[in-house]
Amino acid sequence: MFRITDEPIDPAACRRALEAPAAGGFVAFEGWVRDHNEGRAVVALEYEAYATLAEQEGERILEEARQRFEVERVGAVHRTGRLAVGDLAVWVGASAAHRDAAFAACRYVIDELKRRVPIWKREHYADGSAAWVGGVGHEHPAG
Amino acid sequence: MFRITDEPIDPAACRRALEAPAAGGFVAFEGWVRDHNEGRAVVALEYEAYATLAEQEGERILEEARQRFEVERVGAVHRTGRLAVGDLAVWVGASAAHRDAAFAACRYVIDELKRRVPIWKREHYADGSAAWVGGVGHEHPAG
Amino acid sequence: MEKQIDVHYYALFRDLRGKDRETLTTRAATPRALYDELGMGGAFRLDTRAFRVAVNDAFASWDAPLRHGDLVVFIAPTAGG
Amino acid sequence: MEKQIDVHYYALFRDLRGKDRETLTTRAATPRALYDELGMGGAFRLDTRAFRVAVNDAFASWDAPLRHGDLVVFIAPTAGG
Repeated sequence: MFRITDEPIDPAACRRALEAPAAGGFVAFEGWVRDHNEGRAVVALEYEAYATLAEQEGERILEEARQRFEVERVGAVHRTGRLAVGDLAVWVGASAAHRDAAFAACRYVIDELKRRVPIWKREHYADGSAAWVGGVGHEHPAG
Repeated sequence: MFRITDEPIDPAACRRALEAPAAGGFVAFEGWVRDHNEGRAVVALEYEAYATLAEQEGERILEEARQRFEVERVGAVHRTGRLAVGDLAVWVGASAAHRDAAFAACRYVIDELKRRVPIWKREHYADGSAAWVGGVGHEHPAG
Repeated sequence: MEKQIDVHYYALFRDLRGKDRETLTTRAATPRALYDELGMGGAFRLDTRAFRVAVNDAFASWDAPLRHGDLVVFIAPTAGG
Repeated sequence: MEKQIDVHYYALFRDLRGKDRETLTTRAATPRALYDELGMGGAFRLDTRAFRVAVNDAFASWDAPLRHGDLVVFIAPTAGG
């Protein structure tokens, strides 16, 4: 299941939802707020989602992973709101009979999620400024 | 840190040990006891380790991962003793600034661990028989 | 033909526009025309390789026909995870 | 020269040998010679591509010299994880 939430993500609960007796391998990816980006000190991140479309597109990605790889279960949760350094922003997991499929599915979901799901983040820097992350930035218009 | 234990593995505790402010990505692999192998119904697994050498070789693998990939932290724990279907047999985790390194390091450690670390498993089947898993089996000598 | 279109803004576009949402009375036939009409082209000239658009909560073509009552959302490059 | 060698058995080898460990008095100069002497070659002829050996808790060559008091462990193909 793909979920957008403004509450803290519980990785243990996410993991339990992917248990299956036929699964011998499980791979999880977690995105954590790190203290730097492109050489700048980051103190917080703010995530915003276009929730309706994000959940639809996220479900589509999970379904693609189920079709492409021999998995038992896949799931993902993305947090929104303001997060501090060390906080869990996104959780992706896949269980499968064999580890190849679990690794491949987990990687596929996080890569596609980052590319396609309408979620944005604004970085807050140690110097008090902030900027949306992506192809264009408020502070440095691409125009 | 690489650890062999005959107690249940706590994935939440393992994960906490890899937290680092500079880490933006975290990947974990878990090996679960699955209910089948090569077409046979499996009811339990029994893991046995040559603990002294296993811990040395495991530490060597973690150190190789730290050298090869841009990771913050890597760790692994392997369980020994008799495990039931669904139990956690091995946990491997890697945190890194970027997800590429976290995925690569986690994959490297589990692959090398399976190949090199002196741990063996015996499968117990639904029909009451059992066999060591590997290149040769007690029930079907390679001789 | 004149029609009413709801537009919701997220992230960068909300900052640029200074609001979450608005209902526009427009003759724009497509999302592309609506985007140009909003005059965001100065700082953020439409880059259809990087930007996407959704109509009624589904990804849509920049050249899809807009109908009275449609909901449009402009989607800047995403950065989840 | 006759010497005493400790041998510890794990997994498959413990089952084959019917014990965890033993101290052997032997003239075997190398782990390879010791393995042959134990007579496990019938069911499990030494396959040096698949089997490994440890001497004093470190991986060793099948042709390393054995010394009095050494600890030897034969390592069947592993299957952790």
